Amino acid sequence: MAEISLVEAITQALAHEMRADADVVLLGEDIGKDGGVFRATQGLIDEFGPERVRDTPLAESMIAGVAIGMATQGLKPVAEFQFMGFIYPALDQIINHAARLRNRTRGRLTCPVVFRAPYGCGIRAPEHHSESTEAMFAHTPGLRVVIPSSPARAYGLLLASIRNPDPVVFLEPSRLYRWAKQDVPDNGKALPLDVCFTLRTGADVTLVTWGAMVKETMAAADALAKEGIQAEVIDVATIKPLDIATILASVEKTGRCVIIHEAPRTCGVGADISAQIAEQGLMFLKAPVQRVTGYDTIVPYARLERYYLPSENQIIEAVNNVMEFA
Amino acid sequence: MAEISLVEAITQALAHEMRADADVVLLGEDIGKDGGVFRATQGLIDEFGPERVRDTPLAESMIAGVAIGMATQGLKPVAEFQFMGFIYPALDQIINHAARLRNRTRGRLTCPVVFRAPYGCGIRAPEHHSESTEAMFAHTPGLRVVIPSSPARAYGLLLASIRNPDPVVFLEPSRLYRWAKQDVPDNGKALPLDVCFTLRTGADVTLVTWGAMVKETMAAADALAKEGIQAEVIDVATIKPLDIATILASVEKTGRCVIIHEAPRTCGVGADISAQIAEQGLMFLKAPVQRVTGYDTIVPYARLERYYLPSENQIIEAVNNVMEFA
Amino acid sequence: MNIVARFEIPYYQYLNETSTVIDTLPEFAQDPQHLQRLYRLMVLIRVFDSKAIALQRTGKLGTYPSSRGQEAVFVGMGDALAKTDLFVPYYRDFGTLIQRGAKLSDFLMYWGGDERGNSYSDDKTDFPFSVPVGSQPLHAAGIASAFKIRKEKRAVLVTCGDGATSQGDFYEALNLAGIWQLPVVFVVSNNQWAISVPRSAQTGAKTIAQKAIAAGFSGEQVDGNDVIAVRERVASALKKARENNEPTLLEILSYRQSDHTTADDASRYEPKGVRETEWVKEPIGRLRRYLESIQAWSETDEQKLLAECGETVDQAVAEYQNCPPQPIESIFDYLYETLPDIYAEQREDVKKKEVPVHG
Amino acid sequence: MNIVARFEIPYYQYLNETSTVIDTLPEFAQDPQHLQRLYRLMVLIRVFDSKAIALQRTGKLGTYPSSRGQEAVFVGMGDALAKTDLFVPYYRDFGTLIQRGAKLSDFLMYWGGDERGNSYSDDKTDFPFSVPVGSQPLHAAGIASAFKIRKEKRAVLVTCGDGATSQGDFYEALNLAGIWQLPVVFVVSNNQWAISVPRSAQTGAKTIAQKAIAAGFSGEQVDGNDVIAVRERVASALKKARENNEPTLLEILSYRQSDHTTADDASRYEPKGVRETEWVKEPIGRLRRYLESIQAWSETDEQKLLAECGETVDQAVAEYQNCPPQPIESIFDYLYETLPDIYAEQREDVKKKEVPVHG
Ligand SMILES: Cc1ncc(C[n+]2csc(CCOP(=O)(O)OP(=O)(O)O)c2C)c(N)n1
Ligand SMILES: Cc1ncc(C[n+]2csc(CCOP(=O)(O)OP(=O)(O)O)c2C)c(N)n1
Ligand SMILES: [Mg+2]
Ligand SMILES: [Mg+2]
Repeated sequence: MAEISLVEAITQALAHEMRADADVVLLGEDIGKDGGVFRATQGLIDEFGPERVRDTPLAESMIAGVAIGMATQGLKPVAEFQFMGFIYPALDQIINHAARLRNRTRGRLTCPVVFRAPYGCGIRAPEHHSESTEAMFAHTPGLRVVIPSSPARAYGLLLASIRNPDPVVFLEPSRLYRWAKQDVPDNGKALPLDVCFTLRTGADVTLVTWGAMVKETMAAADALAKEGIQAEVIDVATIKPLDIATILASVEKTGRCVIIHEAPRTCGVGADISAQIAEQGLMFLKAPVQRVTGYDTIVPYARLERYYLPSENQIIEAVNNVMEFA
Repeated sequence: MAEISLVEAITQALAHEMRADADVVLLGEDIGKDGGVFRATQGLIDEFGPERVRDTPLAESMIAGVAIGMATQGLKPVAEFQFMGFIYPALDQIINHAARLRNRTRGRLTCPVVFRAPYGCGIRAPEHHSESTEAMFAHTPGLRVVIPSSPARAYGLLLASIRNPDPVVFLEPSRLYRWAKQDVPDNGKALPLDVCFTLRTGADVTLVTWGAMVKETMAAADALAKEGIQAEVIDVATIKPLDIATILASVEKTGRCVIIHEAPRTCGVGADISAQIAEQGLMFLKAPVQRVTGYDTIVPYARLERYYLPSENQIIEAVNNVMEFA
Repeated sequence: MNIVARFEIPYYQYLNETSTVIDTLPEFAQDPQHLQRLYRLMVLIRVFDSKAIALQRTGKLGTYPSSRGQEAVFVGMGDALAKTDLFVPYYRDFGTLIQRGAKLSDFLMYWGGDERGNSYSDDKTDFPFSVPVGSQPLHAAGIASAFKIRKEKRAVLVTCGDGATSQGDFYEALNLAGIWQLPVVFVVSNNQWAISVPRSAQTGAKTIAQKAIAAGFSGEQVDGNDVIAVRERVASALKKARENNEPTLLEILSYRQSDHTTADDASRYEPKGVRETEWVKEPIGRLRRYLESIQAWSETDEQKLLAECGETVDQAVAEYQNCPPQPIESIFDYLYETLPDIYAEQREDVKKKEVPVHG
Repeated sequence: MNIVARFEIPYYQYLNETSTVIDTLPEFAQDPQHLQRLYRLMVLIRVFDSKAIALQRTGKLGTYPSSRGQEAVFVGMGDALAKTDLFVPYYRDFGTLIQRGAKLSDFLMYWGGDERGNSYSDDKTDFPFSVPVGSQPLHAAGIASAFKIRKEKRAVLVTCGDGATSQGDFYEALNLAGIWQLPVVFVVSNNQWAISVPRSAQTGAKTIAQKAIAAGFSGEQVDGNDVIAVRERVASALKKARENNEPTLLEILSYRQSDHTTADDASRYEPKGVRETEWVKEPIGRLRRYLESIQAWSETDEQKLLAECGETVDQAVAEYQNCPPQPIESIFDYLYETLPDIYAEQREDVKKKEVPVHG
């Protein structure tokens, strides 16, 4: 079987679910003939037609609001935002409506929408194409936030998200879209939401991350292993609701934790994980939890953007720091 | 001198600065003849006329975008959003433009806007009128987030925010608008931004809070004092950039910290404060930092909304918990 | 220079402000019983309205937005809707919803601060009120898309105020409906005010109806104090929607004969005397005078109706007041289909919470 | 039923696609030197464009959006603007900005991924490109408000694409300009595509110009392949803005003779042959043929011009390539007027950062 990239796994999951469930419809800018600017919907209009693969006018609030309306009628819309930086006009619809329709109607109306967007920096795209503001969605009650970091998880988690009866913000690390390929059987098997994935086990330190930073984190773990430090690497995957139990169990074992994310440091999701460890895991911590994150600055234009991103070296350094505590 | 309420202090600050600086203009829905739905701009249209106190059409993205345009021309717009729950349509303008105009033009164009909004729950208002999503703004590089909790701080911090050369999100706790009155001389003296205010000193535990929760926190501190526990109460006031130094110094002294905020717990600003204490203050912590926060749920309609808000009892209980650690 | 496009905006009225029929009445309006039904509903709305305001004044209800002056808009729409259509209301629309199966007590629950007010007793398909002004036309467009995808002959009716037409979402919804040819009718209930901002300060457009031109479909003005015109134009637009997937924008003109809500004080901004001047156009008296003129209504009928309405409303109030509160933990029970484990602790916590009685 | 409002949309063209003058030329266009100036600028844009695409293809520039086919739009606008007016561009507008004092190298810096590209060498007042599509008309409305408050006789010109007209912000800006009577001209450069979405799928409106009707002011279509028409209509609209605070919407029609950007591949969606069919209307050849017909241009002039343009562009490339990178810590230096202390540590940290060369 041919190996596929993360973006191809997205396409495969969409196609699978559209075949399996006539209620699944896609909408977004340029998702039709163009197949999306990253080609995530490539070929789908040919198979499913323009009624189910709907190119929209250029208006993000509209995309979200229309998806919400569709969802209440039993459709399962998967709405694409071209880049996460263009999702902001839709925040009102997502926060004030999608996230609370079930609650405010006491379950009478529901909103099974998936809001997809490529996210993160590092692909030398123009300004506003590099956002990673998952924390905003993670702060919003009623939402789920899911971020895959491999082709297999992209496939399995997207299927799970489409089948989920509540709104899901599904963020795809554009830096990983065409990075590592994997064998991903098109078997329609969803992966579980709301749980972390332990990508590597180790007894010395817990590295908690998600999205594209899984790449640098795994590389750092490899490098550390050569120095004799065994890192456990956890891909959070579902950012909200957070599977803190898995993280705590790992930190209980290792006594040390470094959290790595691409978003700006202040009020990033890493802060919440760190706070929860401090509240519930202080007794087994051998060193302060550290965060290796994006800076509290706007992602620089392409020439300097790599300086914004946490590097493998920074992760190694942070691990060395926490290892120094007795 | 007559004592004034928080909302009257807002009016006083606006009037002062409009007299002192012809570039200050106000815009928003119903801020003219009506004086704003909370009367924050009461009387200002009579003194300054409709050119400088501008009722806008009903469109929040427009209010933000127009304020940005005005600000680049040397005006100092103070834009009112009627409730924080209606600021979301403006987030794109605030995040993608206001917060980064200086940065993306390397300082050529700047954006001295104040975005004001009443925020928080507890006034039995209809749904969507109870938001406290300050964490979203605190996560955004380029912004300042300021929250007063008394008439004097409302006056002094609003003056400072208007005079600040960068965009400020200024959130006014509606639950405190008409609560305690205070003597607030109209002397044009700004209070410093970017620093916390220590409202009460104490050696046993540090209570960190802001906005309307200052009320319950101070009440809890009083009650605790009767039991012999001396709490230091810190009003963060500027949520971004955070004056962590003052908080750390206090926690170094007390060894114990409880953070109280109204926003949902997950990814609230409390998480970041807790994470920073864990990173930099672990050595002097005698007990895990605790958070007393709003629940991870949508603010209930009026009948149950008081159950959403952190209570004085919950704060006392949390303090008792952290005091139990040796 | 060539002219490449031309447009015009019509205005519809059947019964003018002196209760004179000025155009051939549509068929339904030739049936006095039908008109009586509409009349009864308008009166019920007005009676309920006064009661709700009284409840609010005595602390028994939260902020409440009155329908006074707009009764014909809500009644005309409700009467025009088919059972299978779907209605997406804004916060003043209970008068339409009670024709769809919602109960008066639902609205007391809602404005009294209880989410169960959105359950709409015998109406399980319509949307709850939209509070974020102008956001709901997009939902209507989405629902209409679903109907069209499924080839169902159903229309969506969505309402908003004149103020809402300044919102980007309003326009985005119109634009989509125009390009996707959606079976949706957009009603703007133009009551001349958005809280304190008069219609004349909301947009430079001469009519709100002409905003449809931007989206490439037709817009009309309708006299909103004439329930016959409202009923007729809404029905006709819904029919075009159902049969031809053709969207329409209807600007229905009336006057807000009240404060914006009970939290508002219009005397701060409403010019003196205007409300009284506008009152002569008011829809209930207009229809009553017409019914009387065709011997289809009498003072006895009126007294009987008022008594009936009073009873109906009192019963709704009793239902509202006797309804036990929701369990506290219900604040978690509709957040997700299944509450994720990590919130279980918070749900336990809130159960134990004592909350001071005072605000 | 009465008609309460009527509207019409004009279309302007002077030089048609066969380079025939079909209407009395405006005064400026009777001066061959003026037309030559416009011609030279259009050619410079086209030469720069090809160079930029070549640089991108060889990895020396980031994603780049071509102006090909829209040169008359950008040149006509730049020529119509007064020095004291303010320009709020979208990302294709460098052709206007170079007439305002920006340098070609600024745009190479910008698309090469360097913020300093927005410094606009000799143009310190105009806005940088707006990337979030449709957001910038609101800034223009705000700037125009400032001009009006200060009673300055200055106009604002803001541009966007046809796709941008579907955004709520676009409409909110028009609506405000109409009600506040702002000195702003909205130009929609309708190049028939928004990436892969054709104009026909963007809105059901017959013209984009008619979107102004929703806001209560006038809209016009202008032939965007006729630089004379563009120059004349933009100048006339700017004059109305400056003198009467009257807003205008101009839909300027052309055709995108390129991929959306270098990251795009239009062959995936653009019907075969259309680009060629549209090419006959293209603005540069059209004006050249006219100039030749009045003996105001020759093959020698052309060769000389091309050589000059090549040199100018080469010089811009050299400036771009010789410009040393910004210090790394500059990523913190323009975030606030003064960097708050708590970020000082991060600023120190980034200085020490080694970054792998590979992506
Ligand atoms: C997005 C948003 N902004 C502001 C408000 C506050 N608000 C509630 S009603 C209202 C005026 C609405 O006027 P209009 O649309 O004309 O409807 P009406 O109340 O007159 O029927 C405003 C500003 C809101 N609910 N939502
Ligand atoms: C808010 C937003 N959504 C999506 C995008 C991605 N995007 C960039 S250009 C473009 C098409 C714009 O088309 P149009 O407005 O017609 O301008 P053109 O590029 O054709 O000149 C899109 C969808 C964006 N930049 N901003
Ligand atoms: Mg109104
Ligand atoms: Mg275009």
